[in-house]
Amino acid sequence: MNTAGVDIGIKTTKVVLLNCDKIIARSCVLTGWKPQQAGESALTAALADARMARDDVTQIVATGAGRQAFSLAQRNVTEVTADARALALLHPQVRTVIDVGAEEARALKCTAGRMLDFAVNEKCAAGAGVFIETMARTLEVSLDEMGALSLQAVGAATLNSQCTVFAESEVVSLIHTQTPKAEIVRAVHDAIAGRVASLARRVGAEPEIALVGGIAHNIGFIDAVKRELAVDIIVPRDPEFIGALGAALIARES
Amino acid sequence: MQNKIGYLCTYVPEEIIHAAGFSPVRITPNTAPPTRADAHLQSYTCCLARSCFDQALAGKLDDLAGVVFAHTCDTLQGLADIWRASFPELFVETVVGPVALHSPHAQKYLVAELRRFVAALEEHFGVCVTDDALRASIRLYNTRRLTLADFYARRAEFSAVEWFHVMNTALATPPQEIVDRRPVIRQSPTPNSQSPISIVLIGATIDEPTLPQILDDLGARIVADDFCNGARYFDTLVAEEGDPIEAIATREVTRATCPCKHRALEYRAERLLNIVKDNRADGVIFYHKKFCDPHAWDYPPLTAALDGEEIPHLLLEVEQVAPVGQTRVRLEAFLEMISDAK
Amino acid sequence: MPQEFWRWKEYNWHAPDLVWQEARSITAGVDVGSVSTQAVVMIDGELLAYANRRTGSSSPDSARRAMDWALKDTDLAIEDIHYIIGTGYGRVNVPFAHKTTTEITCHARGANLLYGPAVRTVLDMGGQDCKAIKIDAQGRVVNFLMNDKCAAGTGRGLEVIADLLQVPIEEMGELSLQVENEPEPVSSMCVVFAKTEALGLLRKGWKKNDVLAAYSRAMARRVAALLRRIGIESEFVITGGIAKNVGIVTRLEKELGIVARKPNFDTQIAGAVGAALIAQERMMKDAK
Amino acid sequence: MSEKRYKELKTAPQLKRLQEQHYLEAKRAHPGKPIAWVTSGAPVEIVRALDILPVYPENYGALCGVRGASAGLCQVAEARGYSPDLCAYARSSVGMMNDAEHAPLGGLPRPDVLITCSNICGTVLKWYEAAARHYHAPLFIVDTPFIHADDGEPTPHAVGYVAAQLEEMVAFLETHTQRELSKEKLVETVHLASEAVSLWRDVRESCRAHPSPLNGPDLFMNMAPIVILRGTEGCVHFYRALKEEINERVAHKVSALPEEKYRLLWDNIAIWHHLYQFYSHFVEYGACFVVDTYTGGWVMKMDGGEPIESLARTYTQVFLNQGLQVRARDMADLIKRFDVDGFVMHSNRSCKPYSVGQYDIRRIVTEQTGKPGLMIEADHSDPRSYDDEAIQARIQTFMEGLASRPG
Repeated sequence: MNTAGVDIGIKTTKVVLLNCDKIIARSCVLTGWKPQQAGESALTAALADARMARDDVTQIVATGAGRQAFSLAQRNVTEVTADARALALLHPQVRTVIDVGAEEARALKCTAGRMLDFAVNEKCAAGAGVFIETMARTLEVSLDEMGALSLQAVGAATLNSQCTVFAESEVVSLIHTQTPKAEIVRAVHDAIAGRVASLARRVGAEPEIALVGGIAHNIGFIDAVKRELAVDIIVPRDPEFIGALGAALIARES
Repeated sequence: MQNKIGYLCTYVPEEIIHAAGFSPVRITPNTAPPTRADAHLQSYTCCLARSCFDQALAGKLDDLAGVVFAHTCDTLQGLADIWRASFPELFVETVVGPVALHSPHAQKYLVAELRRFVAALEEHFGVCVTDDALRASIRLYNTRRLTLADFYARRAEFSAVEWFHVMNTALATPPQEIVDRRPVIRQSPTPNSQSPISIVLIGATIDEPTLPQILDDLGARIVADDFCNGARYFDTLVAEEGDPIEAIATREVTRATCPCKHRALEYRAERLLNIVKDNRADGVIFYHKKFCDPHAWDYPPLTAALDGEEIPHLLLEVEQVAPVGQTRVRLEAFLEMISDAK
Repeated sequence: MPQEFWRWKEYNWHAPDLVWQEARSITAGVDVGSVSTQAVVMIDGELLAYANRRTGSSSPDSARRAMDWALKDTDLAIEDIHYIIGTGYGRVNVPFAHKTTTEITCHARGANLLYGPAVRTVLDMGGQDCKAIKIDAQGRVVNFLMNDKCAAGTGRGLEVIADLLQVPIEEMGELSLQVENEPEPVSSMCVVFAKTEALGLLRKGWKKNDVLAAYSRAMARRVAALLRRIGIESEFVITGGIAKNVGIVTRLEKELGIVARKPNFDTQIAGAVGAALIAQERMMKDAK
Repeated sequence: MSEKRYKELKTAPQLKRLQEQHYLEAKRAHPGKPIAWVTSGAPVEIVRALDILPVYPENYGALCGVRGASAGLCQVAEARGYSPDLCAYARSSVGMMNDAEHAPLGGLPRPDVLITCSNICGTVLKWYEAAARHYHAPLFIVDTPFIHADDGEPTPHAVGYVAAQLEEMVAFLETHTQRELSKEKLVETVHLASEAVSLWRDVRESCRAHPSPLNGPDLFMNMAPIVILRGTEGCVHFYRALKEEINERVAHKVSALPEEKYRLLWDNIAIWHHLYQFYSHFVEYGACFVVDTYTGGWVMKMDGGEPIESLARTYTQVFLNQGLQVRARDMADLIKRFDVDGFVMHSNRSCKPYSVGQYDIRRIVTEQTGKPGLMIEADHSDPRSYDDEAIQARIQTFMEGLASRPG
């Protein structure tokens, strides 16, 4: 039986096609401001990749910020539930998952694919992927360079504003005071790492801890989270597809 | 045995803690963004609560035998219980002082509450707080207040940053040291304008030197302040004769009040106007912590009073560390405005 | 690099028939903001040339780039300029500036020149700061207020929405007015969650323009509160990029019940103009 | 649409009439009857016994929220320099003082005296100071020392302090309103108050039934009389009628919801500005709020004896004047007695004393009861702090979690 998970995020939309629990195709497109469209084109792309027609897929489950907007899905679940399910398959020993999306960071406590508790960032203390992206733009550094660059930092600048918008202006002043880029990038990572760490602590931060979401490709950020929580961090393969995978797995059960 | 007891608010009776054989030290926020405290405190609580508790959770305050709170604002009221829940073994007490300081019964109540606090100390640590010990402590802390007061009287000779450091170290170091060490006068930075603008600072506490540093850079002078860890701390002494507990209580109800407490409707406004006039200040800077309700509440009436006398004022809302960029723009513009008018 | 809808376009201008050789004063102002940088050159208090460029990751370079662009089509060299003042976020990093002044003082002076001495209230809204300034007939700052420590009171929200809806920031205002009926302002103004909320509205079937309208209206309310706090007096003018957003301006006027003087010049250079003017005064002072 | 889900009570018109009468009387302020602004936790029995008419700015704040007037009034206050981080009840109240014509009911009548009681928060002190300045009306502060003790018992000197202040308050009111307090009238008023309180207790307790006869919004709407009419005949009559109707619902297993699948506990003040929309998100999952900590605030311990002394005890012990451990214990107790599946905590930006500590209470309660808790960040009356998108996602996640729990 083939199932699809469609994760319509703020920034990107991801699709995972499953045959039982074997991934047969994946796709990722920019969401833009039309979630339905994004979901459809991502799904079509994945189907084309797997040389399948839509009817070959028996169940579709949507997740992500646009989950309710996607009419092709039989049902939708939240990212948190999807993450718990996916991690149970990939890394069953994981008890805490940190999911950093574009605009929202979450931490969840899970066991055997069941979500036991979760925490989401509050207003005023928010901060997630978009912040790091915007800062990359301000610093004129490509997103992929950020990780490596931050690891070269010798000193450490800090960003103190709770609100990421004002953290942006702190970065601007750091630029004006000629602080080395590497240090600024490290400060940016540390700021978000600190926020997600306190989310993880709200749900107990029980090891093992996994980091998912596109940001988990950023070695500098992973390093920052490790330093903050003083434990090792598991990063699953293709961390940005975890939500979609989880949704596809749930589709299989329904 | 650990002999330090920490406190956040200067309404905590240092003399009693000292007389019980401990050295009371003020816990001050640091500049590291909190990452542990945020698991206990919402993002809309002030940085004082979040940073101080974060240090405790990070094990940076393990040398404290206890933490004592004084009843002030809603956030610290909550923090006291959170602290106790996180450190069940630790001595965590709140001296629930009166809010209605003008009430004829406030002082009597506070005396009883202070005696309860003494008993709590004695019971938990198996110590005995004698009147003689209390009197000795009172004398010691009075001398420290006097020392700070005369440093303060000579504060024109000091740069803003030096003022900041003296005031802040004062509450973190044993009183004897302060008394011994007459602050060393270093060369203050030469003001970059002929007539340095004189400023009055007002707020809850000031815990990091960004603002004083910028004021020095811009050649402005702090001529007076109204901070919990500034002038409010030493403006009133404890009577050295009579019953020591009653004397301590009397000081608490008569000292310059914090906005968490009520003395008279216009008390703080009148006090601020007098500070400005007595020091011929050019302007007032409100140094407010984001999410500090009591001070935010007093801002409209205080600014109304200043507007009435055409005294310029500026509001700086800060978190742990004042953001250099934004703070500097606001301050520079404020000073440009004042000197244009001069 | 994907198109950055939230950024203003770059451009420059110069007065073709102004001769500077006999000028008593040639001064310049450079306004290095967090998003864009403007350079203005004036001769004897008259506009000679200006340029608007994006601020890069190095403010000295941004300042220089803007200055070069301003001088590009003139036969003037930076050495010919007698006095230069830096302003804006990066004011201390303008290598060739003789002095610095804050954008508040500069916008006040700029507004006074560009709109005339009757101006009493100036609004300038940047991505990081929103300023309400009261000025006198000489363009001196009498009082000013800036947004409290909540990003909802800054221009950042509009930039975020521009990016999400892929609308060039220059066109936002016009589009936000193209709605059948004015929607309620968005309730939550938190910039950080703006996208999530906007997506929610779109899902409810809102049109792009309605979302823009709802945001512009909420923004106008926030700004109105700041202006009310300082006590708005006519004449009221708006400087900076926000003045080019008719969607915000008209809604702000409606909210406040006061009409803003419309500019016949580029409002984004007001700060740099003020700086160039102050440079001229300083020059005269020093001459004495 | 969400309103349709709401099963109206037969007593609803009576409730409406009571409240209208209250505000009407206040507006008329017929000659000779002075008006006192009082906080929800003030010993109003004394005010009533003196035949002074109490009005409740907090209740009015809730009303502004329900009528969608808060945001506008808050902006009026913010334009006068009041920080947007301050309590939205207080901000809309300040807005009302300065712009009554845009306020519901044309604003509250101006007070002849103001009585604030610190037992619910520190905000009411500053709020009433602002009101006293605005109206040049005399202000009396009842200072009820906070109870940090784990047994929830006030210290004897605290009770003595409060009692002494209440004597003072009597004198204050007598001089400012040229009245004299009759002890008999006070005893009678206290009696009426405690009768209403015990009826309200019974109403709440009846929600232990499966299915529950009432949902959160019912409790929130029906708490109004116990707050603003405590100590009057009308209040007692209303709760007798309500109790009767609820008993009927219970007897016939009438559920507040179309179908009750989950039983939840609510912590903190209601989200007045989105009352039905917010709670209907839970109704979609068949989740009913069978009990809450908020409306329980007026199920006060009223022991008899010398009235002033007993009022001093009662008002010092109210739950918002109690420490974290006591609140956690009470919540765990409610969860057991009301057979609750999970609890929802409103992290209320407008109410720090109620909200600070919720993360720890949540942890403690879950440890003690095994029930999961959800945190919702919002505000009791400022809609600008309410983000329906984010909130729906939180609720869905929580309900998915409840659904996946074994048993």
